[in-house]
Amino acid sequence: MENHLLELRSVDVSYGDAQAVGNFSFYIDKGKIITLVGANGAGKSTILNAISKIIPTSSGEIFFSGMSTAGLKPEDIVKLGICQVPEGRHLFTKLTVLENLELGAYPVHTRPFMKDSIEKAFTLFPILKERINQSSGTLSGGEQQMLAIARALMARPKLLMLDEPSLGLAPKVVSLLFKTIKKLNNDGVTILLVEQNVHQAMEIADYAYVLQTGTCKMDGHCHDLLKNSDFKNTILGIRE
Amino acid sequence: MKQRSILYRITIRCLFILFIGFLITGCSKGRGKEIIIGSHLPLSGPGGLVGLEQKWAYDQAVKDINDAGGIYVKEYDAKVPVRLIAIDDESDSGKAAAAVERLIKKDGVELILSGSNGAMGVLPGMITAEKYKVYYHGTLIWLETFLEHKFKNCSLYNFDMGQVIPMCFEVWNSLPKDQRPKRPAIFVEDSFDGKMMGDALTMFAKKFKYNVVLHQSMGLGAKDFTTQVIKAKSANADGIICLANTPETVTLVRQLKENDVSFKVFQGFKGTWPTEFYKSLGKDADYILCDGFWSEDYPFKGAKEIGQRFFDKYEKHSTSVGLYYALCQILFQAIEKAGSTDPVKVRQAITDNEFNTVNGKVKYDGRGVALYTSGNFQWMNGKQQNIYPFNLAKYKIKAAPPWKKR
Amino acid sequence: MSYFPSLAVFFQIIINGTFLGTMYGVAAIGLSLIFGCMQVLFIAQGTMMILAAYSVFWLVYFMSIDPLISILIIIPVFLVLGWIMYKGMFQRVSQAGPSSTLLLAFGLMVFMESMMLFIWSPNIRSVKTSYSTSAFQIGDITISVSRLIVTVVAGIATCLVYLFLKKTMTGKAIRGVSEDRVTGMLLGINPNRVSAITFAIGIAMAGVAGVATCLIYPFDPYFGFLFSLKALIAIAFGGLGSVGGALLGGIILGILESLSSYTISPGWADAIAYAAFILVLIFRPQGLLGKAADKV
Amino acid sequence: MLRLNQMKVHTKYIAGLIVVIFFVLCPLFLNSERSYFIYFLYTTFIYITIAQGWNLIAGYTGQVSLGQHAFFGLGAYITAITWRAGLTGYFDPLAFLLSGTGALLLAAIVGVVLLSKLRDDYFSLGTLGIGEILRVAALNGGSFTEGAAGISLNSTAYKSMNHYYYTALFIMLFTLVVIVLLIRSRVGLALIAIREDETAASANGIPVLRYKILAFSIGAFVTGLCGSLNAYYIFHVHPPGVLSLNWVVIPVLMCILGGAGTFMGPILGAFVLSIAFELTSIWMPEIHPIFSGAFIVLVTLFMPSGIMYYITNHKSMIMRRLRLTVFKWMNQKA
Repeated sequence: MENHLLELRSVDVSYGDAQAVGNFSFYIDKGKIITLVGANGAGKSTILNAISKIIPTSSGEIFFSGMSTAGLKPEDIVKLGICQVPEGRHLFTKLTVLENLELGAYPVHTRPFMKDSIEKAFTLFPILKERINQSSGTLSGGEQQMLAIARALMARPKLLMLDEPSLGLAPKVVSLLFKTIKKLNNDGVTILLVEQNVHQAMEIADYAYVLQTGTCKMDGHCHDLLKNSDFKNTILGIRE
Repeated sequence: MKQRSILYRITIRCLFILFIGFLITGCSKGRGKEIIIGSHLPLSGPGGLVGLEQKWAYDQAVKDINDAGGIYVKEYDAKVPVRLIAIDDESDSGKAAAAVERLIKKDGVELILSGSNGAMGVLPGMITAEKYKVYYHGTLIWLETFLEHKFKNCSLYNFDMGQVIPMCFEVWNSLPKDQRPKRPAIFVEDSFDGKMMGDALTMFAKKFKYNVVLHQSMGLGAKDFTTQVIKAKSANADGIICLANTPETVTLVRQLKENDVSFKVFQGFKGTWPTEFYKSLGKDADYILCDGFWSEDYPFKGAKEIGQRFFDKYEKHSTSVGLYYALCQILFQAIEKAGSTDPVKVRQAITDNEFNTVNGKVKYDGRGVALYTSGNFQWMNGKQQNIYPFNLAKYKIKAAPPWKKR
Repeated sequence: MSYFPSLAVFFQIIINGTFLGTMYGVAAIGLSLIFGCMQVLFIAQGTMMILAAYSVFWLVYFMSIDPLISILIIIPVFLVLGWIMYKGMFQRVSQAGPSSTLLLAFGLMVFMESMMLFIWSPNIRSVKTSYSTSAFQIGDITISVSRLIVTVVAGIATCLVYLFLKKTMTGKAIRGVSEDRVTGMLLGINPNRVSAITFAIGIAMAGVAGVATCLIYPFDPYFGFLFSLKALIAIAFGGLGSVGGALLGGIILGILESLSSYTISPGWADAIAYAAFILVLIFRPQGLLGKAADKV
Repeated sequence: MLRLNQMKVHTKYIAGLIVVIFFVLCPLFLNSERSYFIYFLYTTFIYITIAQGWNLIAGYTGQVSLGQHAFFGLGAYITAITWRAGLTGYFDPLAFLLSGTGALLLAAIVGVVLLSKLRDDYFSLGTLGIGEILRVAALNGGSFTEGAAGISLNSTAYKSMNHYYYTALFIMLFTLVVIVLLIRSRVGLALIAIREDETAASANGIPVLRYKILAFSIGAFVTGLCGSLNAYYIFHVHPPGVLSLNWVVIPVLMCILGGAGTFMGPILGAFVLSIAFELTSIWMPEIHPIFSGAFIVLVTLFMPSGIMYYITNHKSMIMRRLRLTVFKWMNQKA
């Protein structure tokens, strides 16, 4: 078996009787940026939640570093080194910026590095340092997204899963964000990016999977896909 | 759809089985050679303390009569043992009515010994018994309420409102003139009893030329009475009559002491008689008066003994078990005199005869009412000293010194 | 001011209201914590208090220690009890929705009440201490020692819980999970564990409240239900889910009751409290303290 | 296929009809003055009615009210006050109507204020407050409500238990029919939509507030009728009796136990709980409240959504076991 960082083998996920994801397989190698693209309701977020064990899979297997994650709980997944930044940020709005960051380092093995990680987060996102004692509900959209990412990084993840990080942000902020993501990747964090902003996602990503109604429609290296006419029609054609 | 209707049929079948089970239990009425007497008592709920004492007294009376072989009933021409069925009415008026329904209809009881708790127990019990023409041998309900409903199948053996209320003031008047309170305050709880008592007290105070300076209600289960205490202080009240449950009265007395409000006489009703009242307050409870239905010091036959038996069992004295015991004695004697367990005949025997009890001689009038003289007691060193009725009491009331001089 | 004969009387009433309110408040803290974290209206809280009060009673009876010292025993025992109750019951049932947990809490209340009644009889119990009825004077104002002690204990307990929530990792996790359970899971927080801790603390606060009850009131198994009701009002005043708010809400309720029972009538005090409660729910659902309460 | 379906529906109706006829005939072969069974049914009918009233607002619409005792008490007080004033008589239809309408109006007023502003637990707490306010108001109502003493009614008017039994039966059937019609109509769909997702319902043009108030008021109306009947039964209307929390807690328990939001739930729950309470107080008179508490705890632990949901989820298993037991039993007999 090849040593992929994360591998999904024919995973099915259903909500009641409705199947959200069917027979989905993919893998991520260490140090890469992978992106999942597709229209609303294609099942992208569902896949992330299935990896995080927030929702159960009805069949199929998920491997992390060659080890099956079957039977693990969400908190175990975080301990393994997979962190998800959920869609719509989901900060603890009543807590301060600092407290949000601290909670990011909740898993016991990451606590000794908390001070370090906070310093790192502040160098990555200097704006957060200015807001350190503000309650996070009062931050702007961009700042909130930065905090959400910073919070996920506190757990020192090997794999960072970002769900629609650019949602509802100004274009300027978005490009800054993507630069930061690339930078994180250069520092050694593997990234799984779910985006509707296909163009920018493809720019930084190495490999992309295209989802449609819960199944993988096509996949390939980003520069190949961008040339692919089928891809242009189905995904970009609708968008542009 | 198909499965659902099967399910439906199963459910209905189950219900039917349960119904039939119920019909069987509901119809089976044990009719042996024994006299079944029913009672509904507040064994759980806020009235539990009273209910357990009452049940104990009933049980003793039944045990005593059965030890003597039972009651001689002419109809059977034999001595027949008595069986008491006492069920819980949870100190709730609705449950009390339901309990009496069950006694009458499930257990086939035709003679019912009184419940407790006035409007929360006895009244609904009497109304229900009246509906099915079953004899209800009642106590502990206001005479006015009893007469208002024109009961024909019930009787009442109770203390006399027209005596209890003046009793407070008569006791006050028995003090030397300079020690008597002059400005009484009346504190009554927000309940049926409290309302009746409050109105009557205000009326009689005038008769005895006492000027009531304060009339306050106490919420049921209330946790703080500082308002009432402050008002009593500013009204300069020097005597108090208080009707409330024990926890409330204890809280009130504690707050009176904390705020240094002293009364020459603290006449308590209902809340002050249990031994727990004294245990909660210790020395602070001294000089406080409590009402009592009865005293083991009364010179009637059996009074001393029943008091002693209660003490042996619970290590405390009671001012009420004698009443309940007497109630049973009356009923048993009436059954014997009637020579039957028929409710109408028993009721007739009740009104026709005179009875000897641990609470003295009892004679009912034509309305089915017999009134007895309620006692009054003063707490002193952990014992309730009987101070009233004057002719039976061996002890004389003492006015309470202010808190600081104790 | 014309309602009051003197300023001293006015202050006396305010102080007594505060003392009474602290009792409500200390009962409300646990309720508020539990409600905030898992949306469970734990109406058996008052009954838990009485269970604690009975425990103190027996501790005092058999070991003749001061009731205040018994807190040190009561708190750990009730922490464990709360943990077990959550793990054994509420974790299962909480998935079925709030009405089921309400029913469960009610069932527990009935069960415990009747159990206590069965074991310990309906006799009224009380604990007598040397300071049970002592008081001291500041000017014209009388201050009851036992009630002052209870107020101080309640204050300390609230502060400790507040600091716990504010300063420790677990406390922060509790606040986070109260707001967003799923995100908590994504950060590696086990929400069931956090809920169990919260529940345990809530029950331990009922233990503290029970000790306080013991110091002031005689009690029987049914004594607690009224506290549950009043605690509900208190947490509505303070904002559902807030700890400092619960204590302050309790104190506001106590003062409101004292004032209205003095100026209007003791009989109406309850109705006024309930009316204020409904008005607060309608016009300030975040609690009277609004923003301030948001922080914790 | 369609015919088969219809036939099954018919059997359901027929089964229901048989049960109703059984209830109607009960007093004919039982002496209602001496049969505990009749009294048991009478109280159960009342509980079913209140539970169904609560089910409408809480089970179907999702707004958990804890103030049903206010409507019950108001109904009882209206009956008592109008009777005492000579406006109505014993078992006067007018009194029932007035009591129901009074409760309905109170619900509408309370509904306009509370339902428009409060959701979820806040609404529950608010309704609880309404009930308590009404209790305190009755305690302090002066000569109008006679305060804590309560209103004593003329108990000599009592004639027969049959009156009570049939009235309760009628009120219950009336309630059941109203609820069936309501739930089968567009209104029912709207109510369920509100329970599932209020925002979506209102986005789809459902006048959310109006429907909530409608459900709340109908529930209150039938509860008021029960209160009125109880006043005639108990002959003494006083705050701790008719405004006791028992009148909300027990029906709510029955409804949740049976399965809130289902039609059969409250009926099943009422019978199961009443029978359980009765049997325990007969078999273990000393400790029956302990059992009641334990019973509630166990049911919520193992059937947290109610018996009806449990049955629908496990029906194949239940059926199999049932068949097996019956089979074994038959074999043994043979």
